[in-house]
Amino acid sequence: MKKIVNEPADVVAESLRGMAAAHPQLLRVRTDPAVVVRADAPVRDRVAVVSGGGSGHEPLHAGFVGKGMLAAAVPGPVFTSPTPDAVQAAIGETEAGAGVLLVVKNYTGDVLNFETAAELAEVDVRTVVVQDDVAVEDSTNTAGRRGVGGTVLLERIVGAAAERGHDLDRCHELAERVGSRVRSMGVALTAPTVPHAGEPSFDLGADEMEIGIGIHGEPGRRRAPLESAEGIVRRLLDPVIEDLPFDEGDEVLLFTNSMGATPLIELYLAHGIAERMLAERGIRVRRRLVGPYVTSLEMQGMSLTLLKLDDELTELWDTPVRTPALSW
Amino acid sequence: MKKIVNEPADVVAESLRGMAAAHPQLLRVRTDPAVVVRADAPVRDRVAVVSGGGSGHEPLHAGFVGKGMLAAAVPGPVFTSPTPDAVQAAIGETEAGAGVLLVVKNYTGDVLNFETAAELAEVDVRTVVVQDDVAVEDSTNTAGRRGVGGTVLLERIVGAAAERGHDLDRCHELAERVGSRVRSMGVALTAPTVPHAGEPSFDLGADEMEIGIGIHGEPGRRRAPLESAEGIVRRLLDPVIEDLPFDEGDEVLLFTNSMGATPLIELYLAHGIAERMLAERGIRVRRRLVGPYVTSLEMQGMSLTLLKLDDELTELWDTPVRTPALSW
Amino acid sequence: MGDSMGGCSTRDVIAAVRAGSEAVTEHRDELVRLDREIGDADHGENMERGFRAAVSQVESAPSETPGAVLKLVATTLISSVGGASGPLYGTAFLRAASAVGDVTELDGTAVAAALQAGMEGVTARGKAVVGDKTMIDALSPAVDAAKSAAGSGHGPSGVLAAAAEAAHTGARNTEELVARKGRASYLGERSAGHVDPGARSTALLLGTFAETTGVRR
Amino acid sequence: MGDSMGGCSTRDVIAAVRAGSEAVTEHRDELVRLDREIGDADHGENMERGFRAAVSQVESAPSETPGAVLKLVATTLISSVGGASGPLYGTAFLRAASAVGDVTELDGTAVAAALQAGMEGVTARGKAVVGDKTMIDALSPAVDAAKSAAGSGHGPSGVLAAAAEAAHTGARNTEELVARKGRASYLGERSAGHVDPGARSTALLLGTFAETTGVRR
Ligand SMILES: Nc1ncnc2c1ncn2[C@@H]1O[C@H](COP(=O)(O)OP(=O)(O)O)[C@@H](O)[C@H]1O
Ligand SMILES: Nc1ncnc2c1ncn2[C@@H]1O[C@H](COP(=O)(O)OP(=O)(O)O)[C@@H](O)[C@H]1O
Ligand SMILES: [Mg+2]
Ligand SMILES: [Mg+2]
Ligand SMILES: [Mg+2]
Ligand SMILES: [Mg+2]
Repeated sequence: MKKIVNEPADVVAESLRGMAAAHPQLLRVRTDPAVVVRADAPVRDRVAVVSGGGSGHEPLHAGFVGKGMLAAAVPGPVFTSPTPDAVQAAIGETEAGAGVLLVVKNYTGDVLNFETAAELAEVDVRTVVVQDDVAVEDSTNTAGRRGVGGTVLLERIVGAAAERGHDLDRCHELAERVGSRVRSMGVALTAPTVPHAGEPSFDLGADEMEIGIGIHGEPGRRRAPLESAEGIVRRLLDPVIEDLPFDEGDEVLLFTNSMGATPLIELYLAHGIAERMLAERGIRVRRRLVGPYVTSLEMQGMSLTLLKLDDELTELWDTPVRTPALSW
Repeated sequence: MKKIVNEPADVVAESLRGMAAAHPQLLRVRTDPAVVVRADAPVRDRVAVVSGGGSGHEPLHAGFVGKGMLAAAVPGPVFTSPTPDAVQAAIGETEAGAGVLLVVKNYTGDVLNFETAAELAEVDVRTVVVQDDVAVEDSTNTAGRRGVGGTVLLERIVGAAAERGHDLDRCHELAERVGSRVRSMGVALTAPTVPHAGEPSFDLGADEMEIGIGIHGEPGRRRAPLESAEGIVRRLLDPVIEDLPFDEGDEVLLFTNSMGATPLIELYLAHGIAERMLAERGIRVRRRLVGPYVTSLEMQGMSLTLLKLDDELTELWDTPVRTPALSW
Repeated sequence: MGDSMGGCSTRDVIAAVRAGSEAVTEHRDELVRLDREIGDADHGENMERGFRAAVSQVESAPSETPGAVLKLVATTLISSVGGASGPLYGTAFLRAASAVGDVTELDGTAVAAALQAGMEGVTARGKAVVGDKTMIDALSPAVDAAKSAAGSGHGPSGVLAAAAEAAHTGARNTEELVARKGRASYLGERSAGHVDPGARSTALLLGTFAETTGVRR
Repeated sequence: MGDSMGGCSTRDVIAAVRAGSEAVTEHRDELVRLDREIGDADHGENMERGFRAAVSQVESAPSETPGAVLKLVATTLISSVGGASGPLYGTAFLRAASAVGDVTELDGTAVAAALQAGMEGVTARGKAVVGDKTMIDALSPAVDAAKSAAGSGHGPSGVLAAAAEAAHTGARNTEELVARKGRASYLGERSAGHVDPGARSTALLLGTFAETTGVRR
């Protein structure tokens, strides 16, 4: 296992210590349970948007803590949902009279743990469950669609709404709206290695790729021979477009995401192809995000996310944000 | 070779196309020769800070084009310096009456090609050669120290000075000052694969690391058994500190850089260790930068860079910047 | 496996928890490997972390009744495991604790009732049914076996032995199933051919509880 | 290799450039591999790109003299190769072009003078001396051999043949050297044991030029 770590069991705690040292102006880190909180939290009369989940997806979620995005993030162990008391601690640190919106990615563990925290909370708490992964085709015979890339877009837009002073109802409505208009799909070229497991989460041949992967090193729905960038982008984009569906004339935000080890040079290349394919279908890309934002440790691969914009979503997207990973 | 690419020969051009599509507000891309230019260039009466070099180090340099940093970047083929006419084109697109400062990393190819462009330019051109890599111990019997992580810090600070309206003399003096106060060292856990070569640039055992690597897949000065994060950070930090040297009481900027595939979770962990070790020596970290900013394709590994700050450098660092990769 | 009509004391329950912790530590890598095949490679890590924490809680805070021990285990699992298994096992122990009330000794019927309550807790939270390839596929036959053993007059160790045996069979039978709950469900048909990690850990724990109870008598 | 006293025409020079391009394309992977060992794995790619461009320039714009061809090759290499080898080979061809002036045929002495001027150009830009493990280690003995062949009355093909042979030996001898210039110098002692890619490409080009010139006579 090739990693820059000390004890595998200490990875998350040590990483958070480094994060606290790196961004003293933006955030503070509480330990035991681990919670990353906006430096100026609680922010009076503002809805606190709180998210979290297993670690290993950095910068998601802690890298999005700050002005215009998350009030707090709750990092669990690597690929393992945090516990309810950690979520409760995040609620306690950020609730400031306007309630809390929990952003939960749809995994059994995350849903159960956040649900428990919400039940136990004595303040006004709403939950939105992100489930944008079109790779999960059959929601009845599965745990339902996973929350993946769409999570970042939702956190940004709802965080902007909270910053602006919108109330919990409005923030929750916006969150549901983003959730209903966002779709993603991902591919892996290599598998990630969980520090405590010490070996790659799946075995992939030198000329193979895994299509429809999640972000936890779960194998995808099927394996296929490695293709050119054109082929890969098409395999991701087509099912995303057809699912909502996105139609000619729609205005969208295109998010081209690296799963970790796929470098920017490849990611921009893929992004360019996706822009061209969308243009060919008459779908208008109005905003974009390109980078490693929802990762799976050192996995090579990428995902594409499309969000159907409307004026309000676009306008909120553009408002100032100041976090370690997103800033404008 | 596991990459999201089409034809290896087209990687840079296709990647730039995607970059142009991704950041229409910040930059525009000229092709043949390839040059990435600030959207609002030329900026009247401002020194144009121009850099460039082989591709494969993204976001360096094109990701740093924008307000408060580079006027233009000249991306060569992967790991190959751009040609003089490309540099001349960048000069032509950005020179606006106040001259041009070329930021060149110290590699024979870069130096020769930028030198030729500077000779041929009919405007006022100065050059600063970045050579911050302490892994190259012997500068007489080598091509001299390489330019690595320090380049980003220099580009940011000189870009800030240019944005503020400082003249070419002053910008050049600042560049030399940063160059004289910045030191770096890097380690690789895996080798990168150059698209046109198709196989890893060096072979590294499962339990080995390569110490003192550059950013082009050149092997390092020596190979050693893989160590814990503590050990790795110490092996990078000690030679950096001792080289300048950085002393007790010094105020520094600490830049913890991923070589590409080392994920943020590990990078923050290493950053935290470096902060602690610096504190133990009484060296005061006043600013930090943590992320994949000077990469070597999909290489796993990291580098540490220290810049000895003074009030002016700190103040310039803090001024607004708006580029694809750095923004505040 | 021998049987005994002796009740199960607070001390016995504590011993079982300790043995359970040792068992999941010992089988950590196996559970990680199973979860690596069809999940995210953390089930062994999660179980080890949770049961270590439970043992340390149980050993530091003296509990007066079996129910109190079970409750402490429940809250510790909930606050230290995370993932899907944390709330599910946590709820199972919590419901089991409620089911046994504050008696100081559990007889066979009480143990069977505790198992049944635990399973109902898992079902309430996780909504899985038999055949979904989850811990329910170990727990459900275990509950049936426990009830019938208790019905025919067995004491705690007999009830647990019957439950464990049924759980082992149930876990082994998950191999051929296609998952419909939890992470493995994303794999669709590809989830078949692998034993479910949660079912395996359920069988492992029940087996250990049975052994400890049997041995101590 | 046969010799001939026939001069080297513009057409001969163009043919040599074309053959040089074919040779670096054919040996592209070998040059990449050599550069992978002690450099950054691009020398074959760089040379292939540069000489392809040179051929296409030379074929599209009719040049009147050998010097004009060499100059066009020079500027094309400079504007299409990049890296260290682009400006170095570019300067070599530029200086060679100046050295031959506007004569329409090159004799043996002119060829030797062109090589010498080319080498001086590389030295002026790159500051490498013999023994630094660079293309100079092929070029320098090649120039010496060329001068002495020209001195003993050989024509272009004889001069080039002598130069090529010396360059091959020089290139092979770089294997044992520790690099002191270029990327390989960062490796220190570890650079020994590998042939320098630039020295290899120099020998390859000279060998090809000699063959083409020899064959065409
Ligand atoms: N809805 C559910 N109902 C019952 N058991 C479940 C459910 N979802 C998952 N499980 C069990 O949890 C186990 C996985 O636990 P673990 O790996 O610790 O958590 P996670 O899946 O969050 O990584 C599965 O093997 C399965 O037995
Ligand atoms: N200073 C120098 N003088 C002469 N030749 C040099 C010098 N530096 C490098 N070279 C030659 O250039 C070759 C490498 O060329 P190439 O790989 O194309 O460029 P780069 O090193 O920029 O990747 C080396 O093998 C060496 O022969
Ligand atoms: Mg998990
Ligand atoms: Mg190169
Ligand atoms: Mg798991
Ligand atoms: Mg090279």
